[in-house]
Amino acid sequence: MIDIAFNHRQGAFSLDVRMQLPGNGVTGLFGTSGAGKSTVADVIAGLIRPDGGRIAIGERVQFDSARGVAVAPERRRIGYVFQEARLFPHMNVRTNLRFGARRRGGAGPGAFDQVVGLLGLEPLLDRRTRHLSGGEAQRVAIGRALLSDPELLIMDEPLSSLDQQRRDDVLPHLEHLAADTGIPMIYITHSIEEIIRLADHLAVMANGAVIACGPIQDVMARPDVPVLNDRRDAGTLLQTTVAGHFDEDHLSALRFGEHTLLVPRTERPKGSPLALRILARDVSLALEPPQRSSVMNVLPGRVQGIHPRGDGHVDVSIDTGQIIRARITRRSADDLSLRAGLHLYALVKSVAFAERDAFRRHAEGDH
Amino acid sequence: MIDIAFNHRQGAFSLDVRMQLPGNGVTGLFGTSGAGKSTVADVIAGLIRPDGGRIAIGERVQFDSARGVAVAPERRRIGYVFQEARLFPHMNVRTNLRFGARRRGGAGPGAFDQVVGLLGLEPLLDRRTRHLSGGEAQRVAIGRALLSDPELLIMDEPLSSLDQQRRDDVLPHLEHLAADTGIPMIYITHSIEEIIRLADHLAVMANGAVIACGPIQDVMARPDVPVLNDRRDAGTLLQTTVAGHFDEDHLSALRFGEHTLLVPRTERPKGSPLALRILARDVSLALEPPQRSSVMNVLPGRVQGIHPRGDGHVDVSIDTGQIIRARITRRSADDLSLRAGLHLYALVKSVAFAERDAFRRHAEGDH
Amino acid sequence: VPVPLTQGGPAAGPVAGEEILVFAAASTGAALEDVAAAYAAAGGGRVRFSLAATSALARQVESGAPADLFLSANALWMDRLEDVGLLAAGSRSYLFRNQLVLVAPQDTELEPVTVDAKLDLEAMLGDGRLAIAEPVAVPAGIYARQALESLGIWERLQARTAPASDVRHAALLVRRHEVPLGIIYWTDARATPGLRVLGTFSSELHDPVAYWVAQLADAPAPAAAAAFRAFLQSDTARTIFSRHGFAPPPDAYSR
Amino acid sequence: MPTPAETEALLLSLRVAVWSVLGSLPPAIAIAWLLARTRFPGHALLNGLLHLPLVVPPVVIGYLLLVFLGRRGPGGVFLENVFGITLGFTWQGAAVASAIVAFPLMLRAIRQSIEAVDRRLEQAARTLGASSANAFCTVTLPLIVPGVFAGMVLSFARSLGEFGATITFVSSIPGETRTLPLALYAATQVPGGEPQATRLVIISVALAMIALVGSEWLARRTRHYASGGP
Amino acid sequence: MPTPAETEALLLSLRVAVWSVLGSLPPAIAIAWLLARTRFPGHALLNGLLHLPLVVPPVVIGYLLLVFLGRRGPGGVFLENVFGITLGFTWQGAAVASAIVAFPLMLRAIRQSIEAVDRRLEQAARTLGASSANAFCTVTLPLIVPGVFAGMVLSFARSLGEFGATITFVSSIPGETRTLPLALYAATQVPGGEPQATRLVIISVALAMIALVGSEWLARRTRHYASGGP
Ligand SMILES: Nc1ncnc2c1ncn2[C@@H]1O[C@H](COP(=O)(O)OP(=O)(O)OP(=O)(O)O)[C@@H](O)[C@H]1O
Ligand SMILES: Nc1ncnc2c1ncn2[C@@H]1O[C@H](COP(=O)(O)OP(=O)(O)OP(=O)(O)O)[C@@H](O)[C@H]1O
Ligand SMILES: [Mg+2]
Ligand SMILES: [Mg+2]
Repeated sequence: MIDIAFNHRQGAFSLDVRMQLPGNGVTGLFGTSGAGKSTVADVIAGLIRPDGGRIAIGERVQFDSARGVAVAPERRRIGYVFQEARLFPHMNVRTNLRFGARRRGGAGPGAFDQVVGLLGLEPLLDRRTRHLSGGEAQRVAIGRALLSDPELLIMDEPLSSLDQQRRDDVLPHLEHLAADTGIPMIYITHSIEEIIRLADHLAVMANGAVIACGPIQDVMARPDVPVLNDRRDAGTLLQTTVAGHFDEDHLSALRFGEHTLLVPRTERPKGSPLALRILARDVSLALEPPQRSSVMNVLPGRVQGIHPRGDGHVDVSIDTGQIIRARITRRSADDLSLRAGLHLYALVKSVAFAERDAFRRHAEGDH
Repeated sequence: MIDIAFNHRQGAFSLDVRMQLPGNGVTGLFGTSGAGKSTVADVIAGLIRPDGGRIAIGERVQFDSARGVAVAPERRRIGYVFQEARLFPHMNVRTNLRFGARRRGGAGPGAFDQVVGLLGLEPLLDRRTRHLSGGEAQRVAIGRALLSDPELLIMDEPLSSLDQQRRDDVLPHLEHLAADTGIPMIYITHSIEEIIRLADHLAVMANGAVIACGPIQDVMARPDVPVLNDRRDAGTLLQTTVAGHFDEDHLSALRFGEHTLLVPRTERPKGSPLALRILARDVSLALEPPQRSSVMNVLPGRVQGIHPRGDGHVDVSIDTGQIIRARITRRSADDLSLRAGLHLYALVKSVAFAERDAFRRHAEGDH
Repeated sequence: VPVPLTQGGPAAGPVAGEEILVFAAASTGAALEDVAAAYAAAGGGRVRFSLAATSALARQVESGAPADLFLSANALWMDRLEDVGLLAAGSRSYLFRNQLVLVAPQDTELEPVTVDAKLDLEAMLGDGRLAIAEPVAVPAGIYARQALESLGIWERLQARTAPASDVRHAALLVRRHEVPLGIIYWTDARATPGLRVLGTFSSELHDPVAYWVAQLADAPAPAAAAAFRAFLQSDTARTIFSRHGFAPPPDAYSR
Repeated sequence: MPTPAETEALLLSLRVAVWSVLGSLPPAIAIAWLLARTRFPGHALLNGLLHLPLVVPPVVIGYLLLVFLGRRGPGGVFLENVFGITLGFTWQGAAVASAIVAFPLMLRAIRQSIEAVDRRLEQAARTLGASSANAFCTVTLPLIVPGVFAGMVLSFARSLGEFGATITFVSSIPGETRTLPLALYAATQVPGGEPQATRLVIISVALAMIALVGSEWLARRTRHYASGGP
Repeated sequence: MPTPAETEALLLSLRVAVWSVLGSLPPAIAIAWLLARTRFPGHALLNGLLHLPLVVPPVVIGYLLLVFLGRRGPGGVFLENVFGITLGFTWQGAAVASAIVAFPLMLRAIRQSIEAVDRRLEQAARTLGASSANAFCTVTLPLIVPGVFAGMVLSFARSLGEFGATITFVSSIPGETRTLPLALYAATQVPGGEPQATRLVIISVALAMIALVGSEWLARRTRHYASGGP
């Protein structure tokens, strides 16, 4: 359990932050530019001493203004990937990577090679850091924090300067890191995709305060968090089990309840649980199952609720055993005479899942 | 016409860049991290003097190693928004913004207020730049370059540290800027969305060389540019005309050829041209038109080509008068017995267009 | 007063082997080096000289400098050391003396003059200044001031002086034509190129320009020191000194 | 209370030091920029030469000044004929001597702070239409204000303590060139001058401490300002 | 060719300057860090005090050293009894005098370069497990190498030129404390010593130029290195 409660004033900006995060898994910290996310990270890492409050990670109290406790940053064992890479300009990439590892006695040679391979740092190892491109530098910074054997990892928009390909390379490692090592992670980002992909828990900040905090499904479902609901990538998470693979077609079958879904081939073995993200925008509705169509996933269900949105769209919640959300035009909703309780079919293209962030493992800490 | 041809070596990295860009509109410069994009920008701006080559913007030769020409950066009239904001730390935001305006005699008070309003800089004007958050700083940097009255604007990932909301605020201004002022713009980004939204022209870089350069439709359609085709947001652009609006439904009708498409309400007046982006992943195929479904856009057409991809998907080009691409699973393709010349229906949800970057104006320079 | 000795008896001639350190006014350095060479040639031990301003050396002696002999360019500092008991009793002697002269640059248009009450230095200076050593602190300056006071022209001339850091500096100012006239020691005037001596100040006009030598009470090598001190007063040494322009002490002080 | 002679020396020292600092500031900034931002043949040599005043004992510098800027020196003749300026035996000459002795200190401090300024800021300024010189004046210069202050303070302090070059070049004329260190020198030369010398040292130290503590305070304010405080 | 006496003075000057620089380096770095990175009451005062050797004429410093660290001074007696070190009239004493006179220069240079290091790098080091001291040694220190070099060169050059404090504190004993500037002084004090003086000036200047140009070269290499060259 990570317990954060502090207030702090810097210049004209004041923060009053209160949140409890689980002691494992990934917590996304989401908010607009200038909301105070980086400041929160600095406070947790011990780089900013807040005006007052208490910060505890598990049993360890890192800061408590009432009791005069303020653990030094180097003794907090918090890996911190900064918004700017902050590489040491007098060391080459290898020495930067080893900096934390050497001090924390963590990460053996195996770990080093693994991180280097994963982040594609091999060709950079003997380079000086100054002329690395923005993306290269950030990859090194991520590697450096990963290798410092932290008990909590804070990442402040670590991928914002990476291209899609590198992002896709790095993300799985971040996932594994959180799940396999049990190291809790606070992941600051502007990207809901990254949040969805990585986070179990979500905290949303605005104007120096936490306006929502909780398990990701709960927070994402809250109608009072504008920053999440205005997004076109709103959607729901389905808990499924891998039912089998069709190797020749590059497809896998997932089961949930009575239903089978065909999705692009996943690596997860048969029988393993898989969380699947379905974007509301990808779901069509039909009163009859389609004939001779390329759409392979047809899920019968009934309308649970209809949520009109301001822009001529409605979000329809379909109960198929688990809730799926469909975003369609109001005109379609009218044409189909949708109403609560109506039986219908939710249609989802398999290709809609061909996004690497559509799948999530079930981590221990999952809700 | 912007004519760029140079070779340059820095450390172990060498560039050999050759490209011709139109003298108006926006050219996207796309490429993986470390491809050399920022270096190209520095060379064009005159901050790096390449080993050899020639750079001309319109009539003006900025650099010509053969003739010993190398115009000083301040005389090139190139606005440059850097990857890092590079704000002047000893000036407040207002003075930063005015820096270029004062020197270039451009941008009157009206322009100043306009840029400030657009970028949401009003509350920051009297702030010092040091403690601006990453996003705030970058907005100021964009404003500063906009106000320096440039003849060519180079933006090096200007939005990568902005959140979605700010991005959406800033993007339209960048569009207008390019179209209304006729200032050509080179826009470096990792985001294909931003490219699609802004660029008329596209240059793709890899390993210090330009591997593709031309009008955006042409380049995006090329099968030999992996960096574009591996993306899940691959798609095509349709040239349409606004046929009418349905205000009560928040819908607009677009025509192209025989077809009508219903899309979320656009601001463009009836009769005006509109380029519409359709992602391959959003298109389903059916041999019969669907009945009683929420899908409102059903476009009859015939299969023009089938392009298998490595991942169990196929991209199907449908000739509906203009080409639409559909990405479906191979199994679906087999089930439907797709073959060139087959008549079928392409289905697209209206909601699929509810993305702000689905629409593009026709700018003068459009192809 | 017996000379305190820690080893050996009173030395009659050069004593070989032991090296001694002599603190000496910097202006006597060249002459002393020659004397030391002669001393060595006569079988004496090595002599090293620490050359600095008399004032600096005297203070160092006060703070326990490991010197054997002290050669002062004026009496004031010697008196002071004697007063505080730092000198070996009875070891102080008048070594040689010097003389003040009026000098001008070599190419001066001024004629040689007799330095007496009729001397019109102001006229000779024109709009230039008179270079002297610092008239309150530096011995050569003090003597020059005394001389001008004796001539009754100090009051008027005081504002026209260019007080230099030492005699060498005063000589330099003249030589570089910064000033038309200067008052310096004869030893400097005779050996400095580019100077012409216009007149000599009689020694009655000021305190004697006396150079004293004394052995220090705490001399590390008293026997060798005594030997060299004796050699300094030998005829050999006197010859060398006069070659460097130093005059022998008045008869009253001679051995 | 200082005696009139002490007050005279104090005010003179101040005047000489202030003019020495102000006079050497523009060339120091220009040369510091040259050394920090450009590379040319003889770069290291020029840098070496500019440090010589530090290495060569001040008396030698005074001597060289006398040779070049004295009445018969080529520079002295030039200044006299063209500008009617005489440096010999004047406080202006003392200021020149101090300035030269202190120059390397000012130069180093300014150069070092120029080197610490991120060139990318100058680049940004140039893309915004500022010439190289303008970028220097409007971006680099404000950012090095703390370094310039540091240089000025060093050079001011060194000027206050300057003795050898001054006395050699312009003598020790009361009211004109006898600054505090020169007055101090006179006091140390006679037996029993210690109390007088002590007084003068105390005056020097007090003056310097005021200047140093004040400048530190000022530098902190400026640094604060230059680095973006409110 | 230098005469044996000149060679002696040259080698002695070198020895004194090198030890003076090396000896003052650790305290200079420590105090520079203190002044650059911490705030405490008396900060400005300490800073002011440390600049005093610049302001007070060297002769006065030499005199104070004589009084405190001389053979009869309290510090001198202490050093003699406890460590068996004698500073009075030894080359070690000359090194101490030089070090004190040059200390403000070294301190300023190092402090300025510490202030130029981005504290965020130290923060990053601390989150990686480095204590404040370790972060300083492994991150800040390597980054300020150019500044430290600058400080060392300044201080070396100043030491080579040191005259007043040295001659006052440790006299001018050939082979022990008569460094180049002191030999130069001795030469200028005797009529006809000018050629000898000129030779000594040339030797001093040559030595200094070698040191300065060499250090510039070294500094450039280090700067290059510290800022990420290949
Ligand atoms: N030291 C400081 N003094 C004064 N104000 C500060 C300071 N540091 C940050 N701020 C202000 O505090 C607010 C929060 O900054 P912070 O960097 O935490 O935002 P953020 O949420 O990380 O934004 P972004 O996503 O753009 O990085 C901003 O308005 C910023 O200008
Ligand atoms: N001054 C330099 N010396 C040596 N190598 C350099 C220098 N500047 C850049 N490089 C190298 O040149 C390559 C191109 O760098 P550049 O910054 O142009 O890439 P980029 O395409 O902008 O990458 P990103 O998208 O990550 O910003 C990189 O491999 C970088 O390490
Ligand atoms: Mg931030
Ligand atoms: Mg780049």
